[in-house]
Amino acid sequence: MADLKVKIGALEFKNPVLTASGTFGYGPEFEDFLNIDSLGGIIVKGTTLEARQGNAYPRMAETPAGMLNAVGLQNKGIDAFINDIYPNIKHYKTHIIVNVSGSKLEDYITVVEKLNDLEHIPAIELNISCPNVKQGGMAFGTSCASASEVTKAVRAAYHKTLIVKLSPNVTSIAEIAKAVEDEGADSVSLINTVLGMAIDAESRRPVLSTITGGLSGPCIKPIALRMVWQVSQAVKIPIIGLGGIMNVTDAVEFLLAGATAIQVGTANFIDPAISEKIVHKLDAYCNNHRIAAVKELIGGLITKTI
Amino acid sequence: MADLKVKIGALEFKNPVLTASGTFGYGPEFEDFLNIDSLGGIIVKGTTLEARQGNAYPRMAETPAGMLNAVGLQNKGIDAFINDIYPNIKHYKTHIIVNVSGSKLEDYITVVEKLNDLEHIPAIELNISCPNVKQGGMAFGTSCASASEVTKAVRAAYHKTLIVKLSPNVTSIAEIAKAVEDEGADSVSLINTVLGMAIDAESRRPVLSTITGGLSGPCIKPIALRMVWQVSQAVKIPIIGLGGIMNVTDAVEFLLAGATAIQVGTANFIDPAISEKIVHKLDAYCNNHRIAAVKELIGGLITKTI
Amino acid sequence: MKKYINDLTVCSNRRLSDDYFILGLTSSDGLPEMLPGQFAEIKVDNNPNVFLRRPISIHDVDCANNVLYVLVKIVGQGTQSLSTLKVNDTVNLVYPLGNTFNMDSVTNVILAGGGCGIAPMLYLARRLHQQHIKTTILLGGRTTIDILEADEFKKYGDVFISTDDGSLGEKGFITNNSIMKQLSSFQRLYCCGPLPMMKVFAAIAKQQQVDCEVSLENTMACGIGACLCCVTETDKGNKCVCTEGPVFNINQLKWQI
Amino acid sequence: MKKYINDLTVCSNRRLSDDYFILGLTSSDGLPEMLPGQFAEIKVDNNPNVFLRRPISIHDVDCANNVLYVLVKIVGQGTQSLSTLKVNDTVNLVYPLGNTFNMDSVTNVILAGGGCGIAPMLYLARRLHQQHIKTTILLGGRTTIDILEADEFKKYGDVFISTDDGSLGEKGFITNNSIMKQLSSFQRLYCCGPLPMMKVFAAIAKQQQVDCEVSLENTMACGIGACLCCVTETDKGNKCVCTEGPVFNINQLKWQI
Ligand SMILES: Cc1cc2nc3c(=O)[nH]c(=O)nc-3n(C[C@H](O)[C@H](O)[C@H](O)COP(=O)(O)OP(=O)(O)OC[C@H]3O[C@@H](n4cnc5c(N)ncnc54)[C@H](O)[C@@H]3O)c2cc1C
Ligand SMILES: Cc1cc2nc3c(=O)[nH]c(=O)nc-3n(C[C@H](O)[C@H](O)[C@H](O)COP(=O)(O)OP(=O)(O)OC[C@H]3O[C@@H](n4cnc5c(N)ncnc54)[C@H](O)[C@@H]3O)c2cc1C
Ligand SMILES: Cc1cc2nc3c(=O)[nH]c(=O)nc-3n(C[C@H](O)[C@H](O)[C@H](O)COP(=O)(O)O)c2cc1C
Ligand SMILES: Cc1cc2nc3c(=O)[nH]c(=O)nc-3n(C[C@H](O)[C@H](O)[C@H](O)COP(=O)(O)O)c2cc1C
Ligand code: FES
Ligand code: FES
Repeated sequence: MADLKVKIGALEFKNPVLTASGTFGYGPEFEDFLNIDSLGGIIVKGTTLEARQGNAYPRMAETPAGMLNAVGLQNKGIDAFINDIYPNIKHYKTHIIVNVSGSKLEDYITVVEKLNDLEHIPAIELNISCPNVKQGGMAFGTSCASASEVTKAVRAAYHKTLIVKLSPNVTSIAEIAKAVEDEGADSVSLINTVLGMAIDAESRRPVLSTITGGLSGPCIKPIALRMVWQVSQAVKIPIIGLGGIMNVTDAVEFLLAGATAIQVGTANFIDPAISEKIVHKLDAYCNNHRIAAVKELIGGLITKTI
Repeated sequence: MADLKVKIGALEFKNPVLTASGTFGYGPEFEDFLNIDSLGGIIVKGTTLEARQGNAYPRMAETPAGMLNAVGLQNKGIDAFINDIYPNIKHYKTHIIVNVSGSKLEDYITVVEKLNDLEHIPAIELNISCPNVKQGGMAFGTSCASASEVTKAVRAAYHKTLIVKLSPNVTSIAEIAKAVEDEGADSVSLINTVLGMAIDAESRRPVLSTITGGLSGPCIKPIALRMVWQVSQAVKIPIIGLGGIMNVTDAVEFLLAGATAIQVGTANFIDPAISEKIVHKLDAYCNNHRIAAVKELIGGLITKTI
Repeated sequence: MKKYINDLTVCSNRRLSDDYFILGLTSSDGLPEMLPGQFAEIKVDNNPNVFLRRPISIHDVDCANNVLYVLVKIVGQGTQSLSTLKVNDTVNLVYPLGNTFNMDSVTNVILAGGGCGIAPMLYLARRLHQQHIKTTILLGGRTTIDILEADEFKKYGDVFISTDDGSLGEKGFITNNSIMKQLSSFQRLYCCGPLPMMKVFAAIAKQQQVDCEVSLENTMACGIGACLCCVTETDKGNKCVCTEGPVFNINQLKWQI
Repeated sequence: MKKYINDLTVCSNRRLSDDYFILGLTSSDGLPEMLPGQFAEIKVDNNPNVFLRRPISIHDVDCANNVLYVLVKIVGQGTQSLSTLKVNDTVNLVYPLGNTFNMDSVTNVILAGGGCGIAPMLYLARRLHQQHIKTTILLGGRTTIDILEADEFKKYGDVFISTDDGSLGEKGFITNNSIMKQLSSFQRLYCCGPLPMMKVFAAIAKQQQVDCEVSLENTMACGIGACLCCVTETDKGNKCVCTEGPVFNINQLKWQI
């Protein structure tokens, strides 16, 4: 057994394998397929102040080695989360992290204030990068000024571990990461989905009701890896890497590029047991490569020529 | 036979199928596989003022539904193009367009001035979006100010059709397109490659000598389609769309999204005869859908709900 | 109901016509309990153009021989790839998924399926028959080869047939079949097929005050309630077709009928 | 030489060991002329993890029976998929690509191949033999199963063998085989295999002033000189291995030897 533990800010994870927001429900959806407690953590569906119905159907398009979604943050709102969902998942022996989304700064604040009190929620992931909502969402994450502003306000209001989730739809993700770090984020997670579009050439219509949507899956892995690498050169806070991770090899690549932990997203749809498998195979990878602690892999990319 | 003709500025193309710079050599490489004259046009390898050796090997990594390259504009320079290559390809009965690359503004100008005089080169594609060179390249294409500056200067120096090739590695490609249009570009082509990265988890090294490289192929198609759509809402000049086009269906999608012509890139590596096939199948698509002229497809996306 | 990810073995692949085939799938470990209307998310291997699983209904279950049948229409790359599976090939399923048809408090029902829409109906007919509920079946399609499994359905009740071209049964749309004149004599209409067809059935049922359940085929990414891509609008807001459906009573749906 | 894109038919798939197999490919339209050292870009179908073609050397050509052979080592997804091809399957090739070995102005040569590096050597040996050039063959590998096609090579000349573990032939590295003591008696050394091995051969050949040609296996995207991904540094700058190689004289290369 290799030592798989990693730390994000003050928070220790039993292993670096988390599940990505919006791809793992709240956990119970996957109980038949794996042992939730084996995971490093789960990040639940994007949660907003008020309940949201999300976008109209159709919300999904398959693409080469990936998919587009336009769910648009359908969720029951923070109060329903606290009252109806949280009681059923707080027994998990893994870190439950709430992905906090919103369209107004005040909404973010109200939501995170409510989360301060939840004993079994040790961290939030601040989603300033959702491409699928008309207002707010990604707009917060595409300029340094607005990313700073929302991070600063949330940092003041939230007392536990603050992870800020970044949008890849920017000229320089490293600059945004730096801005967010400067305002006190404990960690950045990246990447959210890449803005994309699908067209049905027969009907000559967009496939999604929203015309554009968020691209995820292995197709975006090279982009995500590059961004993790760029951000790791720019910030000192730990990075959580995601985007197209399908197996342990992909996970290791993100660690080498500079991620302290990783998230499994779209892969959960193809194999609902994959996240636990990655935990076990990460252990095997470490053993095969004589690595005593997974920490040694973090940022371990060898860039010197031989 | 449908009418496949399209116009970019004053220039008429016999059909909207061009080949993308850096993926089709200068044409002769493909003569065994197809009839070059059947194409709407060919865009030759990125050409710089001086000869360039490009980046060190390895320059290629396969990725899910795509590839990364880090060629870095290896080419013999504009004079060698004019003296050694041009004489051998100027007989093609299709439009030969030179992709002009550079790291300094003055270099661009010198190159395009030389191209003014070449009778059989009716247009240039100004590459302000190459991610694989240390200086210049993509940097020109990632801010409105620098994109404007280089377009303005080249527009003043070049007297024929000017196409500016845009980088997808930006927060708002529509803004850059608008800036370039305002400076007199006749057309924009998009997208160049998306900056990405590949890591070999076994050796723990980057696969490319340059660590990061340009992502192309079907994996980027949803991104490219979205950008063509966004730019088509923002500018009036014709758009040339590319990124992951593998077959006629993909080509039609780009036309529907707002492209007047398309380019076939990485697909040439998988099937060196594909660009001519797309020409023929585009005709078939039009006939099957009772479309008399391919022009009717341009921007023909139906976004109203039924 | 517990869900499983299992590798099943192909034990038969019967081609019904150019467009339709029935796969028999078995497992030496036995099969879990499955209900009519439920579906499986099937993994398509070896096709670079297919990334997501494909949702396919449970067509029938042969408990004695431990075989699960799926009836599939070839419409694109995924179903095309499944059609080439050979006996002894392995195929991975996440199943059983979704809810089931309501079989409670009825004694006399009618099942209507257009084309591939009959897929979930055979297992439903079998279970209704087992429960001694009088079952009538209405099959429809463009032409003869779209009328699938009529002989199988005859084991469980009277079968009525419509084809658009009149090549089998009555000529005309399934929704105009003569049996529909007696719709009010049935306590429930179960219906699956193309959306426009289901809406016509739903409209007629509503008008004649016959209880009506439809099975929806929204596009899905996960099939297990995790992605929220497959929603349909209901009286209680957006609901996932994969977990709260695929079967819905038309009273729940916001259809303009 | 004209290049083709052709669908060829698999007429044999012979497994040499866990790692190696030889495919026989044929076409009813006949095969084009091919030269030793040339290669084909083979399309791998049905594997979602393979996007690009795979470059594979012409291993041998049986003109009488119209069969082209390729010898492949399974190293990843692409070669794994090719290994599962069955007789009568179709496989698409872009070929013949690249240059050839220089067979001019020699009467006595030696061929050295490590592991799968012998792939292009059999056809070379056959052609040298046809031209009455005395041919000696040196094969090397880790252990017995890495020594491939020794019996075939014996048809064309004396065969020397080294294995790292001594299980076949001499024990030790191929570059230390006793025949290497006589290297200067040969006019040319042709060599293919892992890069470090080729560099050792090249260094010895250079030192002993024996002409030496090596066949490189740079990663390729197109195989036809269009992408400029496969370059190697030469005395005349970066050259494409796919069009100006894969065979290079070591004097052209910028190897530090
Ligand atoms: C609950 C449910 C049960 C179904 N039962 C059956 C059945 O028993 N037999 C049968 O033949 N078909 C059934 N379908 C439809 C079947 O899932 C699609 O025909 C199949 O996914 C198409 O895949 P493809 O790759 O062949 O075609 P594609 O080329 O991918 O698409 C062709 C059509 O199928 C639709 N489609 C594509 N992917 C999906 C997806 N992931 N989910 C839903 N629809 C999709 C597309 O919107 C398009 O209209 C069912 C669908 C659902 C949701
Ligand atoms: C001119 C030439 C001739 C060759 N002849 C033979 C031969 O006769 N028999 C044989 O077994 N092998 C030969 N090879 C090597 C063969 O191409 C690779 O082993 C094969 O591409 C690996 O594919 P994969 O999917 O199985 O492995 P992957 O998992 O893709 O990669 C495994 C290894 O192969 C290399 N590789 C991957 N893709 C390519 C590519 N497109 N081009 C070159 N290398 C690649 C990778 O860098 C990696 O080291 C030749 C290569 C070249 C360039
Ligand atoms: C269906 C779907 C819903 C998602 N919902 C959310 C969300 O609510 N909040 C969020 O921050 N990210 C959301 N994401 C983005 C993922 O968390 C992740 O950032 C992205 O999918 C890239 O990772 P992947 O390629 O591994 O899926 C969603 C992604 C998908 C596919
Ligand atoms: C190997 C390679 C070399 C390229 N060289 C150039 C170049 O010299 N100039 C340029 O503008 N674009 C270059 N490109 C980008 C392509 O022209 C095209 O914009 C990109 O590959 C996206 O299209 P695709 O997905 O169809 O390949 C190159 C792409 C590849 C794959
Ligand atoms: S398909 Fe994912 S929630 Fe229904
Ligand atoms: S592989 Fe493309 S130039 Fe050699």
